[in-house]
Amino acid sequence: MATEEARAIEAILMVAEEPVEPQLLGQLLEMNPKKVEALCSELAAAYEAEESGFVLVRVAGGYRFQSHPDLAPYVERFVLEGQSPRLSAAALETLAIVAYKQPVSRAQVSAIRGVNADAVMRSLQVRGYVEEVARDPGPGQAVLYGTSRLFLERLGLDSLDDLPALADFVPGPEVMEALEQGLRADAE
Amino acid sequence: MATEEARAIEAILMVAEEPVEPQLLGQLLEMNPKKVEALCSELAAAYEAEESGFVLVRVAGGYRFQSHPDLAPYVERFVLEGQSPRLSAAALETLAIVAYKQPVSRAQVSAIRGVNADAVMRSLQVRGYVEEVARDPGPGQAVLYGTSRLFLERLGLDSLDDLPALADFVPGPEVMEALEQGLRADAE
Amino acid sequence: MPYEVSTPVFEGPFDLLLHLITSEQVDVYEISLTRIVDGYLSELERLDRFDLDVATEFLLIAATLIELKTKRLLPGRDDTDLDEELQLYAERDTLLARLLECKTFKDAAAELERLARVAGRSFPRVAGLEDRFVDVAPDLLAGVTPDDLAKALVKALTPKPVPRVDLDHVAPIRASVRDALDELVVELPRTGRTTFRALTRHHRERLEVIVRFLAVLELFKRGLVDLDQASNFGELQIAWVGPTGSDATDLSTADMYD
Repeated sequence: MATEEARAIEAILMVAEEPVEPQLLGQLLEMNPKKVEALCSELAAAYEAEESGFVLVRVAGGYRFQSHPDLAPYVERFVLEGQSPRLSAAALETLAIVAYKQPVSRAQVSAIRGVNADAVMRSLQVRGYVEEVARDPGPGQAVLYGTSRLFLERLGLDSLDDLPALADFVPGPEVMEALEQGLRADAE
Repeated sequence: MATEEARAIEAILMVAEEPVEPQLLGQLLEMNPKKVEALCSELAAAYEAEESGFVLVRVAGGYRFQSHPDLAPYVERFVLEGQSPRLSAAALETLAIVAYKQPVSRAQVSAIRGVNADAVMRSLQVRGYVEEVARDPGPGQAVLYGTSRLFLERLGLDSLDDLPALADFVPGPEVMEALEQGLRADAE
Repeated sequence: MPYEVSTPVFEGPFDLLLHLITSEQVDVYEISLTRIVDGYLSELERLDRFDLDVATEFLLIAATLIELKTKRLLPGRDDTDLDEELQLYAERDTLLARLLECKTFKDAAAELERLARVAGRSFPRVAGLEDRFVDVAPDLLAGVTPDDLAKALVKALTPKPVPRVDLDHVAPIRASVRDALDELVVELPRTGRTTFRALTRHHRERLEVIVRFLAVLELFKRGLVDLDQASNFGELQIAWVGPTGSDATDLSTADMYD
């Protein structure tokens, strides 16, 4: 019953972190975006008919899976009780880079961290700790990010000038070791 | 047809970033974790029967949505990056030793491989497959390593108990004989 | 990087030994220890791109194999020291046990690889929280201080450790074979004819004797010395046949041991 195309749309939307535009889906599946839209409508109707716990919605120009609004009370409980309430080490590092290097683009953050930071950046943005502050005047006009007022509030800072000076934080022995090893390996 | 509980599970898994343990789902839904497991199995079977483009799997101790393996070609095109590079033979062997012998020290791993395993261990640690789990109580207090939750996720295993039994890989009699013959010290 | 762990050659000494013994070209019942030792020695020659700690392990096993081979060449055992023989068997059994362990994990690794490949075809959903639930979420910055932030930045800016092989533990024997060669090309032309026993009389460590032995083999291979063993158990006679005036002796390719 399920067509290959419909299944592929389900698969892609399942792993996507942001709404996926029908144009992109069409490109990936080598089919007309109009056809993609029709298929997505069919899928959405099918989930509705099956009384699924999720919905397929069109939002911000693209499609995505979301939890069904009916089930918000459960999701809220999950958010409150289930999520680990601490910022991950990766998120904290990313936040630190934005705080000290702002305004900074996602690409710059990724370059510093050595791994793609898009997902972490997005979650920091959703949390309201990081926000768009400008556009790079250069070609490409990359979005530049900075920390928000909420960020200052949560950290009890009056302004960014109150961020601790980095000189005070001499790297610990394990960092020194890592640095040394990096140097030694380079030297050989 | 769909029960409130099954729908709630679908909704929660839709917003989760990591596998969600049945205990937590049980707590949120005020039901027995065993019942949660049964419901999740039913849901997984239903997606399978409908030939969905996604699957509900149990991995690293919890449940999560994933794209259907059949549709990897489409999803790979969409994800582009993100696929972690393949592990070298040396890394895989080292990982196997850690997986089966954990908690294990670097020195023990090196002894088994017959080569210094420090560099490989470090790279496995940087990739997040291996982590420090304890300290040897003996003198020297060597750091002991084990596999991480990410390791389970990447292998699609629910827990370490799901690792194939090591006994299955012990060489058969013909290999033993070959090895013995090869090292025979008797005069011919 | 000084040394690429995943070279196309053998990952380690057990790897090589396993390959030599179980390689399909070798009939199980016709396995010749000689061929295994030869395989070992030729692999040692290729070690120029390897690191010394790897080479050391190769040498140790090669030495054990050479011992085994020597034993096998003996006509009888009546006059053999029983302790020595028992020790040899113990060494052989240890080698066997380690080989079995190595093979076991090799096969287990192949299965893990298969599992990872299968699992890798399925991608997880990691979309996370929908915007409408964000206000409900607890404040993730609770308990995070500005100092934590500064520390996190220092950590983020620290270069990730570059994988490298740690050679520190082999430092004391780091240049032994090379050194032994250097010593021998000075010592041998002067003495002309000597015995292996005499060459190693000052060396107590087993490993030192082994590297000297390998150095002698290296010189033999280059035609710089002649070896002669008059009888079983006889002294290994070493005669320098290379050019005299040691400075002229070119050992540049012996850098393989560095």
